[in-house]
Amino acid sequence: MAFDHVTWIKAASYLGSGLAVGFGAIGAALGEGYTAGKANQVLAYRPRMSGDILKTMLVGQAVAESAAIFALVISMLLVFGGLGGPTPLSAWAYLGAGLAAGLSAVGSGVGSGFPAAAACEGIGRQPKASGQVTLIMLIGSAITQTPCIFGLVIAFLLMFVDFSAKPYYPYWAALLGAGLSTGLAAIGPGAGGGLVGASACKSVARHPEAQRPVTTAMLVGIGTTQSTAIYGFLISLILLFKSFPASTSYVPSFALLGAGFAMGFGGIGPGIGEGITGGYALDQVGRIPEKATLLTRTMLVGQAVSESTGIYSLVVALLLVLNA
Amino acid sequence: MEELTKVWTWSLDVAGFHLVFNATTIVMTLTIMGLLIAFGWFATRQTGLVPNPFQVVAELFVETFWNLTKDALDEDMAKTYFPLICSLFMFLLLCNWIGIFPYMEEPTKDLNTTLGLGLMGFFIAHYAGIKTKGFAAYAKEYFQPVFFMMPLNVIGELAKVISISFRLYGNIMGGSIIILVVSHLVYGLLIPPFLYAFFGLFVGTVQAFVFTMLTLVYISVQVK
Amino acid sequence: MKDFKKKRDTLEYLALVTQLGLTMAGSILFCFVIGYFLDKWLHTKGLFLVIFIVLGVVGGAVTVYRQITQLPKE
Amino acid sequence: MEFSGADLIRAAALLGAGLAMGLGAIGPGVGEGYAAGKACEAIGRRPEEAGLLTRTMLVGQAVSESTGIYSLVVALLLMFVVQ
Amino acid sequence: MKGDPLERADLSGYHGYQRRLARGAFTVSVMTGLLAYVAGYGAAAKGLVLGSLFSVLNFVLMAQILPYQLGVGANRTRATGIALGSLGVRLALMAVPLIVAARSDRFNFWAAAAGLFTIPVAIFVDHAFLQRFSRFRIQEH
Repeated sequence: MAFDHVTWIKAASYLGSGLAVGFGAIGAALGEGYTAGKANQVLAYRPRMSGDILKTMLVGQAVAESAAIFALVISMLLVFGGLGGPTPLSAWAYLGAGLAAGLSAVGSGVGSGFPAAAACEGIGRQPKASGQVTLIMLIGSAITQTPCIFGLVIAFLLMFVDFSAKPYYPYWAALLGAGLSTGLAAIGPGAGGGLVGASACKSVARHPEAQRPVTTAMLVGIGTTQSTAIYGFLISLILLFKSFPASTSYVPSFALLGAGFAMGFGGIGPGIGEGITGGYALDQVGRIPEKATLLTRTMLVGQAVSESTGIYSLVVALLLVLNA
Repeated sequence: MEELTKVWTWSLDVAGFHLVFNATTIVMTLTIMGLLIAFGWFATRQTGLVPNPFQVVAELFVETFWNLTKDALDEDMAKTYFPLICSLFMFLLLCNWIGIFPYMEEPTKDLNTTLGLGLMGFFIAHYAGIKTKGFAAYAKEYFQPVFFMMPLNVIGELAKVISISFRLYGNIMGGSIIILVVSHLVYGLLIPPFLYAFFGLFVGTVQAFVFTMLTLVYISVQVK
Repeated sequence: MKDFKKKRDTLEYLALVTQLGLTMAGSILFCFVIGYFLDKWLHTKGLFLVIFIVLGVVGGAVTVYRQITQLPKE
Repeated sequence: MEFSGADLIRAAALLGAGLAMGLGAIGPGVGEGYAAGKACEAIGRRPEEAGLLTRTMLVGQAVSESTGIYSLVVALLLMFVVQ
Repeated sequence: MKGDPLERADLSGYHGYQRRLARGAFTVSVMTGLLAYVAGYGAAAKGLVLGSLFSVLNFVLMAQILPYQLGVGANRTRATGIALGSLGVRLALMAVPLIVAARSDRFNFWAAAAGLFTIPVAIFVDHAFLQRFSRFRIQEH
């Protein structure tokens, strides 16, 4: 059975669109479900606070949902944007775009749920600090969206840069690998950034006067957490724009695909791990703000060591790309 | 991305070896050296109580890095190594900044430059160690805490060179890649200037400082 | 000036800490290259590669440990 | 596109290298992060023991790093030794 | 479930906040759209207003669903299921302006897509800047 390339491109863009919006919705829904669960717990012992808790939840979820909306925009563009291409290479580009947008929305969606839940809990505990807690929550979940924006940028590049003059082998793997690398590598940092933001909200609720050290430590913590997402983004850019010679075998194609998988999966673990570290460190910053410097330094050392596996993945991915 | 890999080279065959010279890097490095020498000449030409602008800038650099070196090393040791540290920073700063100007390329975008600077720091640090402690004490340190740690210690010292040079190279190269991609994206001239400014100035300054700082720290570790 | 000193301390700390992972990777890569060329030279299939990678890993770990213990205390 | 058996083996080895490193990095990353987090918590409780706790944290992380290093070794072997 | 806590709850502040935010965000986006229209970017203006209209609609729907979701939140699996369902419905709703804008020349697609982010941006601006000044602060209790 043989189809012409138009069929393949259509099929791939529909598949990519479904993956994008599906993954995006799942991530945001998991985050919202977690928030609802936490809010319900708080409501059980603070029924009077329901108005404030609902307000916090609403604000948190409306911001968290932007990850899903990014995925929706990509998905609609894939179906209705009138995209096409002269060669079957475009099919892989559109599939990669859908994967990048969808997978990266999972991490940010789940991650934004954590600060929202922690903020509900914190406001239930310390109603007077609601202004500070909401502000920290908003900053935390806004920065948590950064990996998702990386995915969006890669998806746009895959959709709108013209690759049609390139050889089919090994470019199909480069395009798919670019999508996978950014998409998968964004999951860990998204969720990890959420964990840091959640602990920051808890800390501010406990000690509203420690808002400044907590905000600084949170920004540092989320910043280092997102370094693996930046590695994934970098590998994607190299895969997209480095010129590969046309090949007559499968070897370079699978090397490029392997590079995408290596950096993509390799970014998940360090991202989550660094987020856990940052979370515990911020809990303690809120408890004893006068030791904030010591705690931030210990956090940085721990994060740097757990980042090393991410750097191994980056090295392996680079070697695979250069070998191709 | 093709623009990044395309470099202007001179190749030469000497005694059976095929030598390739990276012409862009050589020319840009020489330009920067010329600029720095000119700067030094202007700054010290007419020193006085009412300084000329060049002298103000030079005094700022000297004062900052004198304090820095004094903190890390002893006072008399600092006198020996301060000129190196200060000029290394000024050289790197100019290297990282020069990409802002059109038709100019950062020499630090070439791994050869950064690896050369890293090796320079390595040799100077070990020379300083041998000179202050004597060769026997220096060599003995490699067999601390137990004798079979020797290969590991050697690897550790060499790894420092690689990591320090790859770090500078990676940061400057990463900045260039992102600027190129964005230029591809917008097909225009609106955003790239800001990006040039950001990557060239901010990241360049931080990385130059970090490289200098690390070289200083490596020297101070060897000396102590 | 006080403020600059404080900022500089933070920057120095950050520089040293972000160097850790790179040191580990650099040491492994360095040993990997040595092992790779030894393998090519002696026509062994991956023996020296494995030995040198393990050496690089342990050496990197030792260096990282040293660097962390040498980090400036507050 | 024709392909030989050797080609297929090499291609599978390269893809396998990528997957080995990628999947192998998940566990150590999370584990080391957890260890560091617990260390931060303990330092918050007893800041005067920071040095001892940092050293213990590093030993624990070095042990959990070993699986990541195994993946790295396997990935490099797959890339450069399998022909 | 013994005694729905929401029945005893005071939700007037919540509804007030929601109404104030939705109205403010929509007014600002319509103003921006008018300015853009006068400046000659007709398609972009229409797209922006269309996008922000659906963003506000989505926000109102979400706000109406939330109290219900809070009630079932004790069971996390059910809460997640309901969140997924409501998110699916709302995403389908938000797809409408994008499809319309992609199919028709009278609406700019990118402006419509930007309009969908009206509410998150409004929330952020509201909390980061406006809450600092007492004139705009929400009346607490």
